[in-house]
Amino acid sequence: MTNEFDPVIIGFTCNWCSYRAADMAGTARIKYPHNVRLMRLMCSGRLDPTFVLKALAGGADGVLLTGCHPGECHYLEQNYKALRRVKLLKRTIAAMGIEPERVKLVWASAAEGTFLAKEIGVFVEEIKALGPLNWPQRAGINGIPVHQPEIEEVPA
Amino acid sequence: MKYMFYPGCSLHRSARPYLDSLAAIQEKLTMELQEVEDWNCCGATEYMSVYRAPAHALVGRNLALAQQQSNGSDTVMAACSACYLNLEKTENYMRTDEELNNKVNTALAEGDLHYDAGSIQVRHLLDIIYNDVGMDRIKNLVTNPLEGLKVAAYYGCMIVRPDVNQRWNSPEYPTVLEELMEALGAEVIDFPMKTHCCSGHMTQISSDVAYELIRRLIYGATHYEADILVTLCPMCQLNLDAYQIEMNNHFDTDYVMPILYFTQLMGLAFGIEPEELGIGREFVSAKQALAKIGAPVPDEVPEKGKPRRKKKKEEGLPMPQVSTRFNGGSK
Amino acid sequence: MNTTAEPAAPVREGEAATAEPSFLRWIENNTPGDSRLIMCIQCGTCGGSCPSGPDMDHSPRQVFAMVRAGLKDEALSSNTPWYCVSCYLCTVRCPQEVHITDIMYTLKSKAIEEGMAQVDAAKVWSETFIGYVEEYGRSFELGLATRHNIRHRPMGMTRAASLGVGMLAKGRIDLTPQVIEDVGQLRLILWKAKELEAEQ
Amino acid sequence: MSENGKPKFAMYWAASCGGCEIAVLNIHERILDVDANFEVAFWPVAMDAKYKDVEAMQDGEILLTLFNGGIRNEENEHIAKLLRKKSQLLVAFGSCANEGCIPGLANLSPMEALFETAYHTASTENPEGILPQYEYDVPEGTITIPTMYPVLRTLDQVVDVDYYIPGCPPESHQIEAVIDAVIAVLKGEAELPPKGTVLGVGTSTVCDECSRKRDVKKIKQFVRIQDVERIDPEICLLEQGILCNGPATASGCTALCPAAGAPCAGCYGPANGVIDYGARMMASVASVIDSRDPDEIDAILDGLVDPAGSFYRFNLAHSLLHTGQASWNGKGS
Amino acid sequence: MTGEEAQTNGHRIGVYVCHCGTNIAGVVDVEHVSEWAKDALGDRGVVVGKDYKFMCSDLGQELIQKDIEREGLDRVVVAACSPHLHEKTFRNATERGGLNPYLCEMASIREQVSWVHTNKAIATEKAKAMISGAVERVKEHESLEPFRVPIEEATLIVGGGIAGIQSALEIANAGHPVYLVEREPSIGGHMAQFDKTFPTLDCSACILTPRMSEVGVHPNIELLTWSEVEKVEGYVGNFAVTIRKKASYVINEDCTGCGICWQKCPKKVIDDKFEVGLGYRKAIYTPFEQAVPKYPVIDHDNCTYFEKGSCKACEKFCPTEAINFEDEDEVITVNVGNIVLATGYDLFDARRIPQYGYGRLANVFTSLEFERMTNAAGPTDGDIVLRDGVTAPKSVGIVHCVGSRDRNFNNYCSSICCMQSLKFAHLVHERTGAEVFNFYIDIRTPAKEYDEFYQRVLDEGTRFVRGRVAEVTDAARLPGEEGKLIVQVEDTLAGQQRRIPVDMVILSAALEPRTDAYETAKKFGIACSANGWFTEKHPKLDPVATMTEGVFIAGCSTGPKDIPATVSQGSAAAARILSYIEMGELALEPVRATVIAEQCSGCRICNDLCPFNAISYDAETELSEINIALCQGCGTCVAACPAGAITGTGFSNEQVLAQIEGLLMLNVEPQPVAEPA
Repeated sequence: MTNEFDPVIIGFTCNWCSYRAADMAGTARIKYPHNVRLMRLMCSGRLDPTFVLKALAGGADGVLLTGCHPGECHYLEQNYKALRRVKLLKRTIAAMGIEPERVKLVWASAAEGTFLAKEIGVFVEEIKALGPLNWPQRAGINGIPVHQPEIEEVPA
Repeated sequence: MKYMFYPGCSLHRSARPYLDSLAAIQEKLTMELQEVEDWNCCGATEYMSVYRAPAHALVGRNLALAQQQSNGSDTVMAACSACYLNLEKTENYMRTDEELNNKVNTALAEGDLHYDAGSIQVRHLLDIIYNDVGMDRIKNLVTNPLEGLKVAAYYGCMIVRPDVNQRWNSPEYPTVLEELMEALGAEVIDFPMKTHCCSGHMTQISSDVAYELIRRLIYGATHYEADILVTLCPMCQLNLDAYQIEMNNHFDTDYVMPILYFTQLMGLAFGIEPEELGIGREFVSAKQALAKIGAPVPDEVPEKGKPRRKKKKEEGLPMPQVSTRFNGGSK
Repeated sequence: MNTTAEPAAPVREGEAATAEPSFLRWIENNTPGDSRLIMCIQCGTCGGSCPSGPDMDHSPRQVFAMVRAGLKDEALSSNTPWYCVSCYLCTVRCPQEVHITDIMYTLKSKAIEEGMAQVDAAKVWSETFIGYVEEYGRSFELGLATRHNIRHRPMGMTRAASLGVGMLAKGRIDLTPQVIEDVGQLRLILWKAKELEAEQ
Repeated sequence: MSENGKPKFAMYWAASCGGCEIAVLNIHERILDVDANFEVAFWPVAMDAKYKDVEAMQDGEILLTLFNGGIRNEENEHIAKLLRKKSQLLVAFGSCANEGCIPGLANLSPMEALFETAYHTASTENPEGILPQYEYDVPEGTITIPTMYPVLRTLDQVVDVDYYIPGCPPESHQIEAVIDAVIAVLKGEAELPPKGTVLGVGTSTVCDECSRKRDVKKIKQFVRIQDVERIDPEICLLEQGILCNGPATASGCTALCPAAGAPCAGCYGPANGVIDYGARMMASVASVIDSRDPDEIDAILDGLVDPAGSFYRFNLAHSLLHTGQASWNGKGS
Repeated sequence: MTGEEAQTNGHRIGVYVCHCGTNIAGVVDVEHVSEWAKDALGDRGVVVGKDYKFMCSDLGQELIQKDIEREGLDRVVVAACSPHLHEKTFRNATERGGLNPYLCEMASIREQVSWVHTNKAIATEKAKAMISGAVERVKEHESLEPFRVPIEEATLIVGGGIAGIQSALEIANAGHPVYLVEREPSIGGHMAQFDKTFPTLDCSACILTPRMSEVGVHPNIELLTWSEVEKVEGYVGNFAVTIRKKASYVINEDCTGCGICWQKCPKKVIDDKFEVGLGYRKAIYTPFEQAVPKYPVIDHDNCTYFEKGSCKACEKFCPTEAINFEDEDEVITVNVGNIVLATGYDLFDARRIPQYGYGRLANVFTSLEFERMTNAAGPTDGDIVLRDGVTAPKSVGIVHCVGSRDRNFNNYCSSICCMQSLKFAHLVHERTGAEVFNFYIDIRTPAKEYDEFYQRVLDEGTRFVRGRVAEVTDAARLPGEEGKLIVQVEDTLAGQQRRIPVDMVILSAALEPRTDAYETAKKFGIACSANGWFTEKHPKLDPVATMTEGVFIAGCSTGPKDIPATVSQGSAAAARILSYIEMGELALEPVRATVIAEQCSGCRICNDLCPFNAISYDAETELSEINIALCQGCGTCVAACPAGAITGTGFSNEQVLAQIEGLLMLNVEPQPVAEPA
């Protein structure tokens, strides 16, 4: 274990643009930091704030949300809904004391592998500057486990 | 309507007629102007040629003073093109370039000043007259319409270009000044060189270049049969007026094209006395041209040699359907 | 865009990292906003539009090609930026939205810094102008014209003098300079700005 | 079973306001059915009882415990564990035990800030600035009070819970229905629902019971109810720009608040199967904002002045994040 | 349940790690990863962990098949390349093994791991995390069946240009009914306006009109000209399309197309459509001689009778009493299985570049004006003349890239202008002998016989000036320039600013999306790119399909293209549709959303969220419903439902949340936490 903070970031991609951008970055052998673990949704419109909160609460230091550029959504306009949700979500987590910069929305078309790789690099640096979030460890404060309730045997 | 006013160096000197005529019509237009106190030079096109950040700090001081003195208006009005553009550009770059904003404000802090980018709006006199005063009110003020006077409306460059805040309807073929001149009763010619260069500071650097640029404009206005070329920039007026004789000497030509400020023509149309408007301070006398609208004709009238334009045939293919007003160059 | 995250930028395999910031990069960084210089497609709209184009050593397009080719000395010693009249026709017409006029200013200041400014008249005019601004806070036309004309005579001394007399007669020139009240404040600001610029 | 053959019943009050207790009493004469079918073994609000009496009981001796309130201190936790041990059926009763409720909102702030507000603000007369101490020496010896925890937890974050009855407080008709169901089970007329079932709620959300007229939603601005000149009595409040949590809140309350012109605050908690209540509200409300322009969207969202408080008013302690960051950074928020 | 069963839920999962030769194995320690999967993930249900050189090979696929049979696997995870490459392959392998294909999940450890990272240890750890996520996710997968819809035989084609004509003929010739809708009075589109086509210089009308007539008489084609689509309902296989047939005031059944009406009509109107303002037509007209159909229409806004209440010259002279001034719009609905949108392009309005002088300088023409001028049937009978109608130009400047490749207007290349400008140069040479200057930035001639044509035009003596024209002006600087149009340009190859006086300037204006392209796209439930062109399902591999099943696009509506490419797309769209008609029914991906009725509160949050109109509200039951045939599976409504009452197959909450959990289970070392105060 090194002392340098090595963040864990969950990235959401849409099936049509940003996942393909990630494919393209791979095909072009463009190197980017390893910290982002990407997963696929059909559309950024599928993005439920629950997913972001789940990732943050589960140990991610940041969440990268990606989708087709405005006007280029394969489902016509659903990425605008993602945009609105992310804006509201960021306000809410900010009110809860979490740096809203830990959640970032990036538009990347299927052709923008290089751009996506660059944005991943930028985001990793931004998260490194913010430092670890470590929600599960912190939530275990004062020996009170919050997420794994200590369940006592119940008589039958 | 209240505005802060940044006159700039020229209006107090070589462009006195501009300032005088503005002062003469200001009240009729219900414009209340509050001069920015202790303003300094905008740097023209010179400061920026030698220094980068300091050029913006120079302008930044004016913006900071304006913000400080702001009293009921966040608009700074400039009448000189270079002043207008420099103020607008610095404002814009401070708003969009964080690094520059920091530099300028760090420098301003040395003089206990600060400018919050975005807090001042920079606008040109013509913009304010056209949009805030409005053509309707202007038309109502006209008592001596400029009927029969053929006017070439000339903008020069820096008002409509680069137009960082998209205030004008076209960077190439604006029509605002034409509309204003028509409202005054003048006949406006279609002057394709309306936004071409007056030669700027080239008069001081290369007279060959300068005379050629001046010649193009004077030749153009003459060719299109204008009686008078109307301008809204001190530099344009100076170059086209004061250097017109030198240009004629240089090329052995005999153009006579009087150059007046639009505010001077507004004053005449509003019935204000020519002297009050600084008319007579121009090098190329406007007297003969103004005689067309009833001003006294001077004793000596230089001959005006101008080629006549061929008339278009009546028959032929229909022209593309074009509204008389172009709707801007870009989306 | 600020390039804050340089180290994290992706590197293509086999691509050598640039050793030091190139001249192109310098020009870009020292032009306010996004100059878009790298986007030039060499179409010539600038050179075609330029009112003083015929008098330039190179069209702006060629100067950009030099900058991109790293031909710093050639670019800085060209008379092109000095013949720029700041009419911005090139800027608004450029199909790639390159901030051409702004880049011309950057080139001029760099040429002065490096002692390579070729058009002495232009350089001296700018410097004389600046001198008055820094002395009085405002420009001083009479002084400017006189001082400049002693060294450079774009129109010849006699003609310039007669023009000056004409200006006086028309009441369009002052014999004494106007001085702003707090010229000290202005100088503090300008010196600081120069200091900041020198740091870079 | 007690001596009289009636099964034992308990009710306890942890970090909560006491409204739930009143709600139980609010069922009027039906409370007699409880008495008729149960022996009340432990109910500190209603009768005298000692913890040691409970500790002395056999494990599982109590048939049914209604536990209201969240777990905020050592004592709450101790009794929760104790009652768990002694009860066959432990029910999280009311919003606090279910999801933290208003006491759970304190999870947004560190303890220092809570004490500061409670003891040092205008609403408290405390000229000497006295703060409670966990241990205090008096001539008779050292007295202690229970240690306060940095965050509030819900009952099921501390012990295993059999059933849930949400609401702040649970509606009387729902309590009656649950009591009827339990009595039916006692009489052998019905079977217990599967463990983990949420009782006393509908299958859908508040809109299902709401009498207001609903249309396609397009929100151009949010307004706070106090700033609205006239609320249309017929139309959906959300369509009038008033943030109403009804769409995301479990039904069962008969939509009393919207009927009275007040937006649903969300006290019945999330609908069945929902993992994070606030996320549901955020996702749905943001989806129907009528703008594609980032700046305009921001301007519209500016109308939602307290997003965390609005979306997590009742559910914060049971949400995915559970707390605000400040509560464990120890800094004021 | 034991603790272990609680984790595995009794699952038996096989994890297969692909080497992809050295593509993955060179960076990820694949043996270690497969061992790890079996050992470390055993308590999470993994019973098989294997690595293989090429999982996508037959042998690799057989490995999965056999393990499903032998080891009783109920879920499969393949850690290999991107699912966009081989998801189908491994789903099929899973199916052949006897499992539902949707019980297979892929982890992309090539595109997202081995190809983008270099550190072996880090890449191996990340591969594990990706597999961990996939394992957790696959447990939540459900068996799914593709969704099947029957296909209505008839096809709707919107736009009667060459693309629409081509599509219509292909489908109709195969024996299937076609409705062809065109908003002008005749089909033919832009191609009917052209004179010659590059590079072969075929006469445009000569090759187009036979196709037009074929459409006109085809028994399987119902031609609906002077008509527009108003509304589209339904989904692939079963669209109901509402079409407005505009009143033409002519009874087509009685009209013989004799032309007496327009000869007698007293009202002359500038024809700004077909003749692009360069010629005239009457108030009752067909756009051109060979119009299909032959029936004229009355231009209501310009007809003297409609303006003043009297005239009726056409009626008086019509030999067959085919004029009906009482005619009204008719609205019809047709049922079709598929739709082709071939709505073409608009020409860039050259007035938006004032420095080129179009609209102000008489002898500046647009490319389309020039096409009409050179057309023998055009307003000048094919004579190339100045605006005065008589003078032949002695010199002509042709300006490329007008409104194209310009960020102030359109940042794309209009692709046809170079060839078109070369064609113009040739025609000017051929017909007037004038000197021709072509002003270009780049000459783009990348197609069969195109560059050869460039060579030919060079050889003819056309003067090529490389430089984007700065301005076209009549502002003479010197007496010699007077009366001319001066093209000011930097000749970038000579490095000189030049002012070239010419008599005529032709602006090769950009091709732009139709001004109503966005509304059209919305009507048909498809997307437009940022520039406004219709968006393909895949720009390379599915260029004529859209994201909406059953709606196809062809020709310039998807972007500028030349005639060969347009015709190819018309045929391609037809071929796609014919295969659908042939299949009779269509299997659609089962990624769909459904409303759980008992949880729906009828709050109507979701009602306006679906761009495909799949969500409706039943006022009776007060519930929202999803038409799964219309649903495209984006999941926006699933995410938006405040009650959690909408579920989405393939990307359910459970699947996504499980994957997040799985990805985070292998969180690299926990970070030190500041002790709380």
